Amino acid sequence: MAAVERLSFDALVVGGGIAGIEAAINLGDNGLRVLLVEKDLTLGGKMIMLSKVFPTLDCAACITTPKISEVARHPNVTIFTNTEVKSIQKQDMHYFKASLVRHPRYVDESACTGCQLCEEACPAVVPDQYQYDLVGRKAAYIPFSIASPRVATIDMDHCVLCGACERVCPPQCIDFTQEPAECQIIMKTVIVATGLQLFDPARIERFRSGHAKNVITAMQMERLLAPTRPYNHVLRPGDGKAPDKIAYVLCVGSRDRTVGNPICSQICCMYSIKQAQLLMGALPMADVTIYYINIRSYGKGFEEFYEQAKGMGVNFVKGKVGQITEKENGNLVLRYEDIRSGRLKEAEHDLVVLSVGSLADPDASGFFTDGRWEQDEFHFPRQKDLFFNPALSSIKGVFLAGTTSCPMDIPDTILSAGAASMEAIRYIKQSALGI
Amino acid sequence: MKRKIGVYICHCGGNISDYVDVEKVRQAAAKEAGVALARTMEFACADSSQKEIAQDIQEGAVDSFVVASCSPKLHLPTFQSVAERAGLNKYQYVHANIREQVSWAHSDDKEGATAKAVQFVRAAIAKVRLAKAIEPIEIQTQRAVLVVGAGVAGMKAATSLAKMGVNVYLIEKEHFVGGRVSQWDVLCITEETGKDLVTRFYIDVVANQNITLFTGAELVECSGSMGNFTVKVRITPRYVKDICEKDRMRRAIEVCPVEVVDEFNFSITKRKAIYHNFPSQYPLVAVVDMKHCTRCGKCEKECEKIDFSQEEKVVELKVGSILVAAGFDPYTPKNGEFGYQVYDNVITLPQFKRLVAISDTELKWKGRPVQTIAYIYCVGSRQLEGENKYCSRYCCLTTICAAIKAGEKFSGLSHFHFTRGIRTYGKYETFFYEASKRGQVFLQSFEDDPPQVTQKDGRTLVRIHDILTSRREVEVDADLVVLVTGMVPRTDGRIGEILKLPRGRDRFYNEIHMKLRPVETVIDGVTIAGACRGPQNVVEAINSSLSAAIKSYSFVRRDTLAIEPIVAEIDPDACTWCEACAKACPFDAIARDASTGKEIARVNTPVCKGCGMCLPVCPANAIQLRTFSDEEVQQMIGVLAHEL
Amino acid sequence: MARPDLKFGKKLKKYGAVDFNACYNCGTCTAVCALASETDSFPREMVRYSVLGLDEEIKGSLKPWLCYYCGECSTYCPQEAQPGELMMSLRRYLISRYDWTGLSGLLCRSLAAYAAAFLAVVAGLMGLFFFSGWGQKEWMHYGHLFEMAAIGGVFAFILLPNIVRMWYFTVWKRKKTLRMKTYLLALPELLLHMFTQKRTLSCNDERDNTLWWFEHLVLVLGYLGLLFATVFLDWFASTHPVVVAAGYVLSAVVFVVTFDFVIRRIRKRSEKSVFSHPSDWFFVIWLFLMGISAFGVRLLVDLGALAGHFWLYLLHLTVLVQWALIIVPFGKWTHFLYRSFAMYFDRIVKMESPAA
Amino acid sequence: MPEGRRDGAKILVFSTEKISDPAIDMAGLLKLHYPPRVYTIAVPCSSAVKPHWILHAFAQGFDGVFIAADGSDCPYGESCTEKTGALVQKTHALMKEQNLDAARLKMAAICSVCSESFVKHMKSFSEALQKGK
Repeated sequence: MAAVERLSFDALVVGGGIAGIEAAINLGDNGLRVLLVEKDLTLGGKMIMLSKVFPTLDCAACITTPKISEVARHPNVTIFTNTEVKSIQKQDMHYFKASLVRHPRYVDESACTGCQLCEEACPAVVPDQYQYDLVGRKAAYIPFSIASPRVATIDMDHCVLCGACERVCPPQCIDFTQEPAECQIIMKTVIVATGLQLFDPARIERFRSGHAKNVITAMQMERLLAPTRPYNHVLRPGDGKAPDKIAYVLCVGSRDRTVGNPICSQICCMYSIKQAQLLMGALPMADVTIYYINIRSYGKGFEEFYEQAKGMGVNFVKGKVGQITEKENGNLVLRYEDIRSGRLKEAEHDLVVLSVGSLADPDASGFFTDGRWEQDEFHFPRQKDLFFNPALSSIKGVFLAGTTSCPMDIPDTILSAGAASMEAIRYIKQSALGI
Repeated sequence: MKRKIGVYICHCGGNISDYVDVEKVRQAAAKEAGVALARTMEFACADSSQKEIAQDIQEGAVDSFVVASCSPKLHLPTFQSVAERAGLNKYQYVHANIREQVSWAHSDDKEGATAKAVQFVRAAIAKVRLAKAIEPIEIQTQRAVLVVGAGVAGMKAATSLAKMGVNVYLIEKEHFVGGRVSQWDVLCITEETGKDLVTRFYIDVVANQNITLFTGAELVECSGSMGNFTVKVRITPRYVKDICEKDRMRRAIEVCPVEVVDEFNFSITKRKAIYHNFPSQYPLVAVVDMKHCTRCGKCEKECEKIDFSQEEKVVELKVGSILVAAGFDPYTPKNGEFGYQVYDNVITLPQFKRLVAISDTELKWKGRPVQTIAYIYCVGSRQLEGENKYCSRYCCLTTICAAIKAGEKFSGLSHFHFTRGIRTYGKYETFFYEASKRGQVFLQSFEDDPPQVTQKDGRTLVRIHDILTSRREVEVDADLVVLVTGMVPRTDGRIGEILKLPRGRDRFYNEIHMKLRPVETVIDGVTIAGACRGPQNVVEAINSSLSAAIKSYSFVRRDTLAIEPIVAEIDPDACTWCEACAKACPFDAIARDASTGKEIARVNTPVCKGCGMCLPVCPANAIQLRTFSDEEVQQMIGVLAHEL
Repeated sequence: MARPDLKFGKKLKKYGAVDFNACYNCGTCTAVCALASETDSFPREMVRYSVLGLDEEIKGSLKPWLCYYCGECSTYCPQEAQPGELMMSLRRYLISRYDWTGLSGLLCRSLAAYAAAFLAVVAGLMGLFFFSGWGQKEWMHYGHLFEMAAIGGVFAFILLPNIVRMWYFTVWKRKKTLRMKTYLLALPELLLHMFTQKRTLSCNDERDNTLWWFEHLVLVLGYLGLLFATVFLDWFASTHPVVVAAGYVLSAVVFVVTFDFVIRRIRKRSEKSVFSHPSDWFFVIWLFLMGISAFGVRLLVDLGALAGHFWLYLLHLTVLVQWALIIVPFGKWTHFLYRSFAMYFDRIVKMESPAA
Repeated sequence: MPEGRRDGAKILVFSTEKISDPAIDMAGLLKLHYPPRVYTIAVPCSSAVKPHWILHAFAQGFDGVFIAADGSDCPYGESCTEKTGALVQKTHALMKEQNLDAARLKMAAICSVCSESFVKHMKSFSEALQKGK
């Protein structure tokens, strides 16, 4: 490892998703010097991967990218992507100390122009995690077209060290000698915005995720519907056929005690309804059926959005799917009890979307090494004083933004990030006054 | 002086250059008058390209420029900041959208796309030729915020702002703080009661020197704009100067002969004309309700702190921002809606919550013991016929919690929930589980087949076609029917009218953008927080109040504010003051001005949003919108019309 | 019109039901049940009836008997509402509802009543032992006579009337039919299920269930064989080598298989063994004791050592009497009968329903 | 592929920065094709279009003018619909005075995601203008 770099900031924001970005902008706007750390190669988190967002149906990227460019050129905000937080400790009354590892991209970030020639030249193809494995990418790659920073990275786990990228790079910015660099940060306050983790549906064997190719997750469907989508059309992955009977299975991995996640993930009903509406637009002839337990369209404009979907002809079937079986032609048979009639039924669909729930991200719990980090029974960080100060964690000076503390939709995430930044600024002001 | 225009045409890595012959575009641009240089770039937004543009400006090769690339929604600010970094006014740069509206839209027609790109670039050049440097409008700001409503959201916002060193005027229409939360008792989620929570907030409010709290205070007038509002607040007196010795106030209340319904308990009890909601509602000083007081003078004899000489007054305050946390009203069912006001054991959820709170050992309604309770959900929400189409969000959870609490407090209760599908989202799902596990029964019907409430032989029967039991008709003989009433906007909407806050389809105050600007309104400087934005629970209200506070703070933290200078301008010579523009302006930004001797319209630039609604209505064509002047628009039209 | 009765659920808990109130009606249990079909959707319907306390619907339903408790529903229930155990409890409850004496219900609800009944048998036999003055020969003779009388009596006075009641609740009340043709055509169903339990094989989780089905089938056949051998062939007194050998094999089958069942319950190996009601324990333990003591008694006879160890015969007899008078008419033994008749009645009802 | 097509109707579109222009952008994003001789000028709000701008466009040789209005989504208030309607009416009257066919000016609300509707409008408007030529 290279020599340890030491830096100091007013605030550390962990997580460069929409919550972290919003918090960093708020802090920066109010004159705080902020370090925004993202473990991924790009800012934007889950939101930038989405197609459109409910209930307004505006494009997710179009909301995210202006925020990203705002934070990226903010004079008070420093951004470290591809950087991992190893530990955060309270140093004394007013300061925290964090240890970070900046992973190498094997590309000189400041020189890369994002021309993608390295990508063309690279011979190694691996599943593209940013397209949720629907298509492949190269080992030398730019995550996606609106990534920020839009620079190339060499994926060393898959690189064959052929040197092809090095030869074609016009600014000669590929550098295989880069090494992880450790970095020590001193700061006064921390905002944790590590976000949520999607439930892995392969854990529920009877839904055949990972076995049947035409069983996909809602996040994969987001990619199929997004403007920067892989096939430029909604096709089922099994055989590239345009689906015409699509099923949504709700509550996959949420409201389910058997997988240890008894709570409702809050967003799945709505994103499924949104996708159904988008599918009706993209595939006008397709039937879309949503299998649900309860539709939770509780937010501003949500109920109206649900009614709109019904009006567009989306089928809503009350009953949770119990079992999915794959037929030889790749179609899927869903077994469920139709609660309205009280009868067991089977239905055949040619594409099944699992509306997976969200879980607490295990990352956040690992940062704080002094033992004062508390969690609730669902492994979310404990909100110490929920009504009085919802952003406060169990450690004074550490605040929670967005889905770090519980599942929530984007408007609530933005509000929660606003709350965390307000509390963080106030905390710094007061500790400066010695209160 | 001759313009030195730089034109930069982006390949966008093939996104543009695959369909548009960028070289052809460059050549066409280079021929235009005033163009000093025209270049193509692989990625105009890349750091290296930005540096190149900045260098051209700094070296004096370029004094205004056009970037032809993707949609300005993505990168307008990027290139504006390039201009600023290089020391050029950002309005001397014009953007041409040749990706979304050219290369992508016409990827089937390369010739057509190239020709269109040429036209767009030429039009942009025509516009930038006329571009002038415009300085942002600076306005002086007051370092003070008016917070309307001293419920939990208002108090949280007030204390947060005050702790940042901002002067806060916190006004509350009622004589006691705490709003709805003080009435709730059981808050669910945590063990804390509404009363305890309000106490904590109140202590924070009174401990802070920067907060001035007015109770019995109502906003009556507002003028000015962001950074500099002048508001008038009418304050109704309490007619009680201070806290009397405890017992003496109790006696003063006892001797009052007037009894009126107690709104604090949602009319299930009575109070006196001199009253205090419960022994510890803040401020601790009692109030005389002058609307009902008969001036009999009995209370005065008991307590010397009572003072009928107090008078209503109006104070004027100057603030830089206004934060509205006006709260909500519970929906009032119509007469006969599920038997409301027809059968005497049909009550609303707020009434039930107060009933549970004030009952001690046994749950009784109108003297009769209550054992079986039927809760009917979605009353006033998700209406099929009425205008409330929205879900009120908080009711499922709050009803379940109230039922659990009632079950813990009183033994032997049976609970039947007549729902339309339970919506205990997030972690609140555990409360639904808890209630079910304890044997509370949940039934569900369709939207168009609501439960029926009838009476037979003195018994109240609630019937439902329960879809969880294959639509079988299920009947419950209930001692008490609780209508789970949703949230509606405050029936007293004067604040919204005074501040001109727009409302959404649900009639709650509307934000500018749900995701980008969720607590700001189109009235600059006015933010909204809590349930006046739409139904939400306490945690969500606090989150929004903190978000609103940080926004309000950003309006007042500096002495001056810079705002976008794209505003309407009036040609005083041409204007004849016909009032048409003032009428067309949705923001009241235009007023009559006779200071120069001639009656003309004057634009209050800090208020003007630059929408241009006043432009077409002027009969004298005396109004121009900056960057959209007749000359600019007509030049562009001319260029576009004459294809090369 | 149905009126919910929340007391029902509380009562059902005494029959072993747990947590079923937590059900949020998603239908997963029905969807994962291999035995459920479009015409027979369960267990959720039964869970819902139990939550609402719709006693009449439950009493008239044969669905609890259509379940063979593979436990998938409980494994996958997202609310952990134990629908499988509820179905088991409903079967116990139905047994008590069919029983005209009311003793089934009493024994099921009260462990003390069970113990008292067992102790009464012990006391009776001890009384006989001290006051009758019978020798080994009389004991064995009367013991054999008792077996025959008990089978006839229990069948005539308890089981037959109960099956008629079951028929009345589940067939007559719903269909009011006495068409002999239907009853005859449906009859093979009765015999098939009584002797093969073949529906178990349709349960999910194949490997484990096949083994369980096989053991269960062997046990049923072993038990019926042993019953035949002791009662009609008088195994203990017989000298025919085939009868003697068969007796050994059959009793061994009974105690070996039941021993495995006990171990299953102790280890809670599968979903169906997680919860054990007292009646389950009595059933398997007494069957085990019966098999092993019969084996022992015959061994002593063959070794000519019975006189010196006559206590073993008395133990065997005690177990036998308790079995015949308590477990067979009022205990879990009846599920063998009711389940088979349920399949029979179900077939009749379906044959009489035009839609089916 | 038509080479150097110069035959379609020439249309000027007044789009709005926050609502309809994003929809037109998205039409491109979704590769929904429409005639290339459609030129847009984005203004803050559709009710800011001056009638004489439209007349100027006709005078300069545009075949048609299309106002992609904000409709009820207008960020400056719902009065936008009514005001845009009024200015169109006024322009129609002025067009009549100049003997211009009223059908050459069209207006429709294009919400921020109404890309398909925009494209449909452009195709049919272009066709109609072509016929009217």
